[in-house]
Formats: sequence, C-alpha cells, structure tokens
Amino acid sequence: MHFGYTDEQEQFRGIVARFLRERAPVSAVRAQMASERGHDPALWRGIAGELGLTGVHVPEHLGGQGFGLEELCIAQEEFGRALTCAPFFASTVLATTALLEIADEAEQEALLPALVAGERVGTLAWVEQGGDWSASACAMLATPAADGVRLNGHKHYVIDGLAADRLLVVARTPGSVGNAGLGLYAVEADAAGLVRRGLETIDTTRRQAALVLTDCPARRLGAGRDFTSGFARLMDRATIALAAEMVGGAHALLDAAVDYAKLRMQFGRPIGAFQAIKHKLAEMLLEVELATAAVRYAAAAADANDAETSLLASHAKAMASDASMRAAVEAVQIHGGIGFTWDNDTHLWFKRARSSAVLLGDAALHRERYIALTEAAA
Amino acid sequence: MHFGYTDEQEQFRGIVARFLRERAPVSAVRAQMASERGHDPALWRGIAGELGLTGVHVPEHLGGQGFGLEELCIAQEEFGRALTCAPFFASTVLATTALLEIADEAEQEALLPALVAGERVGTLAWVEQGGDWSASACAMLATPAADGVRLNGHKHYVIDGLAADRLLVVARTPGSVGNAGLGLYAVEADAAGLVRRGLETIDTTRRQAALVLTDCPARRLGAGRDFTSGFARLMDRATIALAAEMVGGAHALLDAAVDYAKLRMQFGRPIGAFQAIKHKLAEMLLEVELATAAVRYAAAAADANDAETSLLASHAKAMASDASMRAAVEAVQIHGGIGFTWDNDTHLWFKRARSSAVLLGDAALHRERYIALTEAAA
Amino acid sequence: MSTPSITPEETTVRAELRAWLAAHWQVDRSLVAWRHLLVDSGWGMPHWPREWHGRGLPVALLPAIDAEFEAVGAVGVARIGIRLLAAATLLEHGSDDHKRRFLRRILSGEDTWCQLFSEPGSGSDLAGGTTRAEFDGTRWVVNGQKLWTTSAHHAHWGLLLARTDWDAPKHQGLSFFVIDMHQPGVEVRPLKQMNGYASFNEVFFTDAVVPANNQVANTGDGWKVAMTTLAHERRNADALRRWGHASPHAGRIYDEERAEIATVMEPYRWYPQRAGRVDLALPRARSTGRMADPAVRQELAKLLMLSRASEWLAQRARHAKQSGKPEGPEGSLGKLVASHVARAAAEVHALISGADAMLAGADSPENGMIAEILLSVPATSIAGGTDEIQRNIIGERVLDLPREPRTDAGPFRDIPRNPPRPRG
Amino acid sequence: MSTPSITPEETTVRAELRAWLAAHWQVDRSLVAWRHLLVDSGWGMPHWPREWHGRGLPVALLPAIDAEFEAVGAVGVARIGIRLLAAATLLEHGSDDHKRRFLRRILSGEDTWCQLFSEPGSGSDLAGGTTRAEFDGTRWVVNGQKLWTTSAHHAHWGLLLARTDWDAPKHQGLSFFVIDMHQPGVEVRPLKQMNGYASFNEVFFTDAVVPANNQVANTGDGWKVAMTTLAHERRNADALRRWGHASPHAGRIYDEERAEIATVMEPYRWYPQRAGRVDLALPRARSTGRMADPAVRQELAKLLMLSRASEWLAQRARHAKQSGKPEGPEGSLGKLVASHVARAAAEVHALISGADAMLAGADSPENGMIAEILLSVPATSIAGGTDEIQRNIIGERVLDLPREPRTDAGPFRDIPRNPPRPRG
Repeated sequence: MHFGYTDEQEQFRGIVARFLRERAPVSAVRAQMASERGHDPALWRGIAGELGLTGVHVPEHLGGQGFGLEELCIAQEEFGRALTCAPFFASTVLATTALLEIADEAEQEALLPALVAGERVGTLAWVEQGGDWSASACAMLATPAADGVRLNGHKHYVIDGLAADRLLVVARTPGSVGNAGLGLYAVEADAAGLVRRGLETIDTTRRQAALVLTDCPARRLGAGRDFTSGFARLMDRATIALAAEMVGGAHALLDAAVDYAKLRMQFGRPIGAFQAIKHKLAEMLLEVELATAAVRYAAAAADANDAETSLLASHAKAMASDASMRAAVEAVQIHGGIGFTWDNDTHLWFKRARSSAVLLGDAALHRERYIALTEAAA
Repeated sequence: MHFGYTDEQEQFRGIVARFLRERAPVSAVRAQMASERGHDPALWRGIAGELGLTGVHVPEHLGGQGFGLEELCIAQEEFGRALTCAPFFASTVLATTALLEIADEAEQEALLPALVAGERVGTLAWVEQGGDWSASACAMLATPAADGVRLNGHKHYVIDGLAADRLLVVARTPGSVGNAGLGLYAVEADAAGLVRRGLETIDTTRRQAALVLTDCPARRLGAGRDFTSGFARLMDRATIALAAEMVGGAHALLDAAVDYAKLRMQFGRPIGAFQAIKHKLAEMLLEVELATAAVRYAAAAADANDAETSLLASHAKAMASDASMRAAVEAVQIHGGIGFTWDNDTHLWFKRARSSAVLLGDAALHRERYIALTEAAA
Repeated sequence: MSTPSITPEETTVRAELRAWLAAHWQVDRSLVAWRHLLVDSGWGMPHWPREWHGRGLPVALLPAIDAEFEAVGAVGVARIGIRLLAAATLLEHGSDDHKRRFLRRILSGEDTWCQLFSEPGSGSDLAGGTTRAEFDGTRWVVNGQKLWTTSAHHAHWGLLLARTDWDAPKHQGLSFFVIDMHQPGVEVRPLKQMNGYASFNEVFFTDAVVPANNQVANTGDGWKVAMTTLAHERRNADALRRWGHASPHAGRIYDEERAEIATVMEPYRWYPQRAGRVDLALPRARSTGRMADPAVRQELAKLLMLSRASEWLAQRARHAKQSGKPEGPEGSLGKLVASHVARAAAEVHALISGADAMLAGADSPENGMIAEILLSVPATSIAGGTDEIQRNIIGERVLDLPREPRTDAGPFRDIPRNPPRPRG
Repeated sequence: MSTPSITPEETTVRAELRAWLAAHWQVDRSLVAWRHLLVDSGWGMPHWPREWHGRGLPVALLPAIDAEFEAVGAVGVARIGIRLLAAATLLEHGSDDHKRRFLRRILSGEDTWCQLFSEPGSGSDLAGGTTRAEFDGTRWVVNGQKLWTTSAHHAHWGLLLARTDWDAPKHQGLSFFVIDMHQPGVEVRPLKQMNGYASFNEVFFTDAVVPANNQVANTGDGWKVAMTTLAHERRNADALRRWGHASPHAGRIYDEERAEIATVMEPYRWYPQRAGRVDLALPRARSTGRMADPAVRQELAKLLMLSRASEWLAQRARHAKQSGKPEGPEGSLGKLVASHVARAAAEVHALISGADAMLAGADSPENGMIAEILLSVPATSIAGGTDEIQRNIIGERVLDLPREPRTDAGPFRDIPRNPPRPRG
C-alpha cells in the first residue's frame, strides 16, 4: 500500500480545486451561510452534474465513478479547503456510503441514482441528544406496522437535516439492547409524524437539525445484511472523510496565516520575520502535514480493506482534530485583532474546525478507541 | 491565609542560601555525587548544628525551632536550588515529620532529639517494589514476637536508605488489608535480618536503597495514635516539601538558562535576543512562578491545618513536576550541545528533576487525586 | 500579616465625610446635580489635588472613604469607561485650561470619552500609527482611521494619538489631542467580531478638526502622553470590576446610575466568556456526567490548577505591593497566564460538551454560554497586547534579556509599513 | 504504483558482476586485499566515475548490484563512519591529487576520517568558527578547538573547516583542509555527555600543520565545500542503518569486517535511546499493567500516532522523490518531528515506569534501557541542528517567510562572538 497520489489523482484534485475556486469563493460561502437554505442548489448541481463528485466512490453499475475512498477524500480535502457550503458530507459521505455499506443491492439500485445525480439530498440520522456517536446508544424505536414500520424517537445533530429529502434513520426493534436489533430505515422527507427543526450551530456553513419522529412510517433497508459490520465500515469511512475535510481546512488556515505573516508589517518588518511567528507557522505546518499523512494512509487502507482500517480512522480523526484546532487558534492569533473581526475570513474556518473537532467524536475519544483497537488486535 | 513571606522568613531564606552557596557549591555537589557515602558529614553537621535546619519544624520542647512547614519549605527550596547532597529530605522531611505525625509523645521525646541534632540520620521506608505510593499497598508483615515485633518483607526506593541509621518502616499486621493493621516501626540500622542494598539511580545526588527484612526485630511506634490520618498528614507535608525543593531546582535551571542566553553569542548576537529563546524563557518563568505560588500556598495551608491541605499538596506536586521537567528540558535545550555535556552543570539538575517528577507520585497521579479530592469535598 | 491600625487622620476624615454626607446625600436628587456637589466638595475624588476637585488626601484613605459612601448608599462620581483614563492623562499632561474644561464633566458623567490609539496598520506596534494631524495655521486637521475603539458611538470626546511629523523617528513624530467626536469629519462604525458582538468601533477621520487649544503637551510628545493613558488601563479594568455593578437600591439617582452603567458596560458583556469561564467547568463536568471520564479529569485538573495558581500569583503581587516590596515578576505574568487559562478553559468546555459544542444559542449548553466561550476566547491572547508581545516584555523587562535588533529606527517615512486599509 | 520492470542493462550488469564475484570472492582473503580488488574492478562503488574506482553505472542499478553481493555473501567496500562524507566531498571539490591519494584507502577501510566543523563557540552558527589556519609561506598552521568530533581518536585524517581571513564576511573567510590527525599539534580528548557515554571528542590544535597540497578548493571557499559534506550527512545516517550490522557468517574476511563495524559503530550505541525507543512503549505499557490507566492510554496513543504519522510523512517524501516529483515539505520536517517523537517517548516511558523511572542500570527497567532513554533524549533536539534552527529552516525555506535582520554581516573580525573556551 502506498499513499502518494498518482498523476490522475492529482489531476482530479486540480479539477475540484479549480471548480471550487471559481464557483464557490469565500464570498459565496458568506452568502450561503447567511441564507435560508444554507447552500446553493446551482452549486450542488455543478458538484453532482459537472464534476460527478456525488458518485465518486459509487460503483459504475450504480451510476457512480467507481473510485474509492481515496478519491472521496481528495474531494473532501478540497471542500474543507474551500469551506464549501454544500450537503456533500451529509448526502455523499454519510447517506451514500450508508446505502453502499448497509442496504441490499436492490435498495441501492433504487435509491442511489437520485443521490448520485444530486437530484435528492440524503443524510444519516443516527446520533441522539447527548451525542453518543456509537449506534449501540440508539434509542429510536422501530415498531412493525401493517404497511411497514413506524419509528418513534428523537435524532439530534443531523447534518443538513433540513435540506435533506432522503433521510436514513438508525433505529432499534423494541426490547433490543446494544448492537442487537439495530437497523437502517428510510424515511421520506414529507412523512407523517416527522418534525424537523433547525439547530443553531456555531459553524453556520454546515447546518444541523433535530428530528422528532412520532409513529413515522419508514422502510427497513439492508435486512439481508449485517447492520453492525456495515455501520462500522460506514463510520470508519465517514470518519476518514471528515478528517480529510478537516486537514483541507487546516491547510487553508495555514496558507492564510503564512500569507498574512508575509504581508503584515509591524516594527518595520513583516511579522513572519519574527521567530515568534515563523516558528509557530513551522510547527503548524508540521502538525498539518502529519495529520494529512494520517488521513491519506487511512483512506488508502480503507480502500484496501486493511484490517487496521478502524484503528487508522481513529488515528486520522484524532490528529486532524488536534491539527485543525491548533491551526485555527494560531491562524486567528497570527492575524491579531484583524483575525478576530467578522470581516476577516479566518473565523469561518475556525468555526468549522471547532465544530468538526467534536463531530464523530473528539480527539480524546479517538485516542482511547485507537488504544482499545490496538489492544484488541494484540 | 496569606503566603507572601514575612521579612523574617526572607532573612531565614537568605541565611540558608548563603550557607549553601559557601559550603555546598556545585563543585561540592560533584564531589559528593561521586563519593561512597553520597553526602558530606561536615556539611550535614553544619546544616544541623549551625543552621538548626534539621529541627526547623520541630516544636521547641522537642529540641526544634518551632516553625512550620512554610519554613521547612523555604529550606527545601534552597536545597533544591543548590542541589545539596544531604539526607535532609530523608531525615528531616520524611523521618522527622513521620515521628511528629505518627509517634506517641514519649517516642518523640526519645527519638527526635538525635535527628534534630543531626547525630542520627533517619529515613522512612514505606513504598515497595512497583512504586505504589499509598501505605495501603504495603505488604511488609509485622508479626508479634516475645520481645516486640518481627518484620518480614521488602522495601524499595528508600531515600538515603544506606546513609540512614534510624529506619522507620511501615508494615501491617498479618491478615490485615488496606489501611487497617498498618503501623510505623522503628528498626535499628544494625538490626539482625536487615539487608540493605544501594540502588543505582539516575540522580546520583540523592541515593536510594532496597531493604530486605527477614525476622527483623522492630518496635511499634504511635500505637496510641491513628496511623492512617497521621500517615496522610505526613505524606501531604512531605509532598509539599518535595515540591518546594523541585521549584527551587526549577528556579536554578531557569536562572542558569537566562544567564547563558545573555552570554552565548550566535549569529552576532546573544541567543537571548532571539524570540525563540526569549519567549521560551518567558514561558518557563511563568510556569515556575505558578508552581512556586502553588507550593507556598499549600505550605501555608498545611500550617493552618486547612481542610484543603491534601488537595493543595497534589496541586503543588503536579505543577512542580511539570514545571521542573519543563525547566530541565528547556534549560538543556537552551544550552545546546554544551548543555548535553557532563562538564556543564545543567544535567545535574535535570536528573534531579526527572527523578523528583515521579517521586511521591507523578503529575498525572496527583491530578487524578486532586479531582478525586475535589469530588469528595463537594 | 498584621492588619494596619486605624490612624487618627482616618478618624478625622471619616467624621468629616460622614457629616458632609448626612447634610447632602439625597436619593431623589438628579445624578448630575449630586455629582457636581461631589466635585465642589472634593469628596468625589478625595485623592486628587485640592485645586482640581479633590482634597489632596492619601490614596491609603480611599477604602475608608468608600466605606462611608457605602454606609449611606451614596453614589460616587462617574468612574467607569474610558473617562478616568482621560482624567488621569489630563491631570498629568493637560494644561490648566484642559483641566478646567474637561475634568468636571468627566466626574459628573455628563461627558463620555473614547481612546483613539490602535489602527488597522498598527496593533502590536502602537507607535507605528499613520493617522495624520496637520496644522493649517489655526487648527489641526485629522485624516486616518482608528480601530478597537470602545464606546466611540457614545463618546463626546476622544483621546487621539496622531502623527504630526513623518521625518522624526516613529515614537517622536506623534502628538496627542482631545478631539470632538460630534463633528462631520468623524465617522463611527460598529466593528463586528467573530463572536457576533460589535463591542468596538472603527473611527474614520476625514478632515476632522481639532482646535489648537485641544492639543495635549507639545508636538512630538504624543507617545509619552499615550504611555500615561496606557499605564492606567489596568487600573481601569479594576474600576470596571469594582464599579460596573448597579446598586439594587430604589430611587431616582440609582435609576440614573443604573442607566449609565448599563450603557458603559454593554461592550464588556462577553468579557467573562473570552476569559473562558473557568467557574463553569467543574459544575458542567458534574452535571453532564463527564466527570467519569479520566481524560476529562486530567484536563479539568490542569485547568483548575492553572487558574487557581494564577490567582495566587496575582495575590502574591498584590501582597508584595502592599508590603512596599518591589513588585516581582508576577505582575507582568498576569496577562500571559490569563491567555493560557482562557485557552485551556475553552478546550475543557469543548471536551466536556462533546457534540453539544457544535451548537449555539438556545439549542446549546448553558443557553449559548458555552458557544460564546468557544468563539470569544481568541480575544484573550490578542486584546491589550498579544501573547507574543507579552513574552517579549517578560523576556526583556523581567528577565533582562537583550533586545532584538531594531528595523524601525530612522525617519518614520522610511520605515516599511502596511498599506492603508481600503474603506469598505 | 507499478514495480519498475527489469531493464536489459540490469540483466547485463548482473551477469557481469556475478561472473566477476564467482571468479574473485573468497572468504579467507584479508578484508583489505579484497577491497583493493573491488576498487580496481570498480565494483566497490559502481556508480562512481570510471576514472575514480567506479564503473559509471546509474544509481538506480545499485539495489541490483547489492543483491548480487548479498547472494554470495560478499563484503563491500568500507562504507560506514565519516569516510563516505570525506569521499563525497573530495570527489566534488578535491583535486586529482587528492582523489589519487585519499579515495582508495577510504574504500579499502585502511584510513578512517573525522569531521572538524563544530566549535565550542559556534554550534548553531557553524559558519562562525574561529579555529584559524595561517599560511606561513609553505604550509598552513592551525590553532583552535573543534567539538563533537565522532571517532576523532581513531581517525587518520580530518575534514577541517578553518578561518583564513578575518576581514571577510563570515561565510567567505573560511577554507577547507585535509589534516593529518596523527601529529603532535593535534590533541584528541573524549567528551563525556550527560548520559554517561563519551561518543564524541574535543580536538585541540596547537600549531598543527597542513601541507599546502592538502587544501581543498580555494582559500575562502571553505563554506561551500563544507556544505557538500553536510548535504551528505543524512545519507550517511542511512548508511549507518544499512551497513552498520555485522554479517553472521564465519570466515577471516567476516571477522575483520566485524571488528571494523564494532569500532565504527561504538559511538552510535545510544542513538536508538536518544530517539526515545517508541518501540518499547506499548510492550512496556502492557507488561507493567499501566495500560489500564486511562492517562497512560491517552499519552501512549498520542505517541504512537505521532510516531507512525512521522514514518508516513517520510514515506511520502520518498515516494515523491522516486516518482520524480519535487520533494514536498516532508523532508525538512523529518528532523523536527523526530525531536517531538523522542521527547514524547521519554515522557511516556517515565509515565509508564513510575517510581522505576528514578532507577538506572541493572536495578531499573529493561536493564537500564529506560534510564538511558530518559538521559539521552535531550540530544535529539540539539544534535545536527537544534529544533530552533530547524524551525527557522522550515519557516524560511519551506514556507518562504522573510528572514530576520542580520547582525552578523560585515568583516568577521567585528562580529560579536563568544570568548575562547578555557582549556580545562
């Protein structure tokens, strides 16, 4: 296994980066984060239709491009770098991967094309208030009904939960505990008994919602497959993809800080000529590059179905959380008072970093998981 | 409670500092650390006889000076600063305080004067191999015999265990567990069944020994007092006094690094004119001053029998461990290659810092204890 | 430490004041009218000189005097905001004319002030400002921009540091002015921060005018005067803590004082959050159940220890000062340690809050307080001197380490500097 | 990534070498005699030019050639120690006379070398050396002191950087020499380190002599030549890792090689400990039962993650290089991250060992290994360029940040510098 990019992968990255530079500059980010919907449907159509990113890791027979997590992570790095307001993480990373890893083949054939085409926006609702990221903590009940299943319960921190019109919900059969009885359920956006409420978030470039489901009709997916292992694979891949987005954001913060340090004059010289700033930036670079290496290695491992994938996912997320928060805090610091103003862009990436650092589990959680998996492998 | 020093206390500090500067400069430290005994009896007589430091916190009716832990800590700070090779921590801090806190009054009257006079060197042997610092982990057995008690077991990491001729040993009655059945026992240096072996230590300025006791005659001390609470008070005070010594050492390391940074020229200027060095020293100063404040507050609290004393002891030790290791690591770094040589003095303090950081429990242990005590107080 | 004993002077002064208050203090007076009485009597600023609204009493008597005011619930002169910085600066460097025109209305609360030092191009390098004041023969004409100006939108007067000589070395080309903020050439705009608040302002000067008699000290002495203002800034933070809380009493004068405090304190509303709210960490770790996580316990212990030790450091500094000993390094360390505490607190709050750390407002812990902490904390290590500047100060002034080579000597005109910020 | 296919050239070369080895390789030959054969044949350094003991083959063929040597167990030329630094320097900057005189005996292992660059007064500032070489009309006379000289006590020759012009700027006043270490004016003393080892030496020159024909390149070009030597230092570390292990085979030539390796590797014995021995952390956490402590688990995870990620970073650098892509920032980051790893490893070892971290030697964990880690680790962030210098390099060369103002321009004579170190 190697994890240097091929020329083709670098070309792919270049295409995504150029597209986002042209179509989703920071002015567009600011417009979308203040908008009702939180993202621009035209941009989303471009991401799906022109670039085909919404199907990058989907097999060709399901309408995708047939690439792997490595390519998905390249896209994620660029989305993180550009801080793109789009439901890519919710729909492509979470919902699409969930269908790939958990749903039956027929369900995939039925549900994936609309997501891949960008015609529908999916999301995954598994975590509930309090924020235990494991599926086993799920309390949402799935009760059999005459015409399928009824769901009852709450979901929280649902990424793009208002923008999504294809909801995948994790629920459990009555009386089940732990990993037993868990399943993935499809809920229509207009289903009776579904109440969605937007949550106020510190990162307004990525929306979240709370869901309340009351006797809400739903359809079980992947009844023929093992939910637990599929969900674990999904979470590993989503975690790596999130970490990729985070290191992309960290690179953007670092680049902005370096650029500013070269331009900003104090005491008759650019502040980057002071060791206090220069050495801080050197350490930021090191930390960001280490996290990037961890993310890329994890993505390559996942594509190779390496037995260490779960451990490497925790590795990537823990390092990406620390590196991106460090980059965010220090980028504001290097910008000084200007960096604390609303008009300066640094805070947009700072807020994403702050939020992503805890999304899917914070660094301490993933460090503990890393050691637990190390022990389990011994 | 306040913890700024009075003029009298500052004068006391000045006397101790001047004495050590004159009588125990670093050349003497180097001589003693290479010597058989590990300390200079003439210096010890001076510490005891001329300065009376061996009785600083001992009540006047027991031959001491009747001061408190604050004054003991002033002495400890100066011993740490000078890196004095003397059995002060073993004999005065550990053994003398043990007698004060645990022994009965008659035993104190019998045993303390020789320690206070510096005629005998005491030490406390409580911890056993593996290094659980709590008395409750003690496995040494005390079995009743016709003429007193026989001890059987091992002790480890016994500070100045070879130089001491008054050994205070913690042991338990057969069948007891936890804190029950524990007691303090006096063992003569020439007791039958006592085998002492010097341990090789990274810090050669403070010796340690391992003891093996086989049917070794001993005498129970403090039978009329509660061992558990007395031992807890002893440990709190010893921990604070050790932390005092550590911040003294940290100040010495910081001062040496500052002096060197002013003198050492590279690239046409003193290295202290580079922000990399200047800012590192500023952070070292901050950390050392914070730890010093914590130590002094804890000492004042202990003298006031404040209910928070145990918590504050952990506070002092955790901060002193981190601050002195940081000061040690960075002092070597600032000295560069020279700081890594044997001829440069920095490594002497580095080794003491490294060793003291784990003695009586490392920073992580004391942080956990701090939170546990915070919880218990709630 | 022994408690200082009560001096005969204190007894006399207390008696005199008690009598005066008994004769004059009335709850239903207007706040301004009462304060004019205080100014006339000298009891408002009793340590100020007799010729300038004071009684020339020693500072050591102030606690006793405050106690007498408190005893009857009497309101004092206006003391919060930038006004006492202005008063201190004018007392030290102003002409008699300045003192006559400005001091009384500062104390009465009728005038509010702001400080116009920082600029977009000169933050850490405060002496590198490029706002220019040019003398046209009768008055000074000011052009440029200032930043981080608290309460500029309320202020009647501003303390202005402006460049009057571009050929002098940078510290010597500055002059100091009192500028009327209510004039067409002065535009004040709120400056929104990353935490959503707009506690500061940008101030733009376009041919704004300062009459010649509003210049403080001589041309070229501006930096020296500004240093006086800055030296009082820390005391001002103390004043905010001490006098920034409204009295709970009923009555006209209290109502008016409450309104004044509410206005002045508005920009400082999020300051406790930027300091990290260490006080919330332990209760939240308990109430969320996160206290059971050993990783949380370690980080929480580090935070609590750091925070308490920093208080003790400050106490030691105060104790040394009170004992008349030379202040140790503790004073200079306070600002830097506050940054460490704030950053650590934000990390601990995020660790405790977990997924909830993503949320804000009413959906989030402590009704948005945690989110506010997470988004306000970067201010601590920047505002009032960055951590980097503090480490320089500690290194050079406390540890006496050699200075870096200067790259900003010589005529200001020739020093490389930032281009002007476009006016958006 | 596709595996490169075998080229026809490789097949030819392999066949040729295989035949040559079959004809010449004998286990009972003397090491030196065998190496002279290698030198004569060009198979010892096949990528060197034909005129200098090589065969002018591409570097890409070296793995195949090494494989042929390994297949028959044949010993190669002398490759460890400072000698290949000397060879690379002389190949690039030496005269034909130098190459004639020195290269063969470097490869045969008959001569050993040392590097005389660092001085007590110039560590980070290597170009600030004050060891002087003065030309007396026929030869250079050297006075001064060098430090951190590995294997100086064995060396026949030294690569010497010395100041020959005190009025030139500091980088332009240095010249480069090959000095005979076995002469009365050269005194070598072991330099004991804080970890108890004496792996380096101090070298004192008192009117030591260098014949004119031992000067390398022109007077004043010494810094340029030294840069070539330093550029090969990293490769040298790789050579030590690769060739520093003795063959297990029996036979005269192997015995002689084992003796050579033992001598050369002696100073490097504690290097794994100074790097922190991350490999021991997990097994020790398990065997001590400390794995149950959540605080240990957190710190252990940080360490293992940091260490593995740093390996991946190095792999990425190698991969980029192999793919002919411009090397990214990874290369320059390697040294700095190694320091972080080493420091973190030492802290984790102390955390795991608890009270046992106080002990050393046979009384202590892993028979003294942990103590050695704790006392050797400071070397990592100093030797070969301090962390501070690395951050400067990363900041300036990778991030392209502006340089600091220089305080060491102009004639070397006038630059403030350290006083000479008294000879103890």
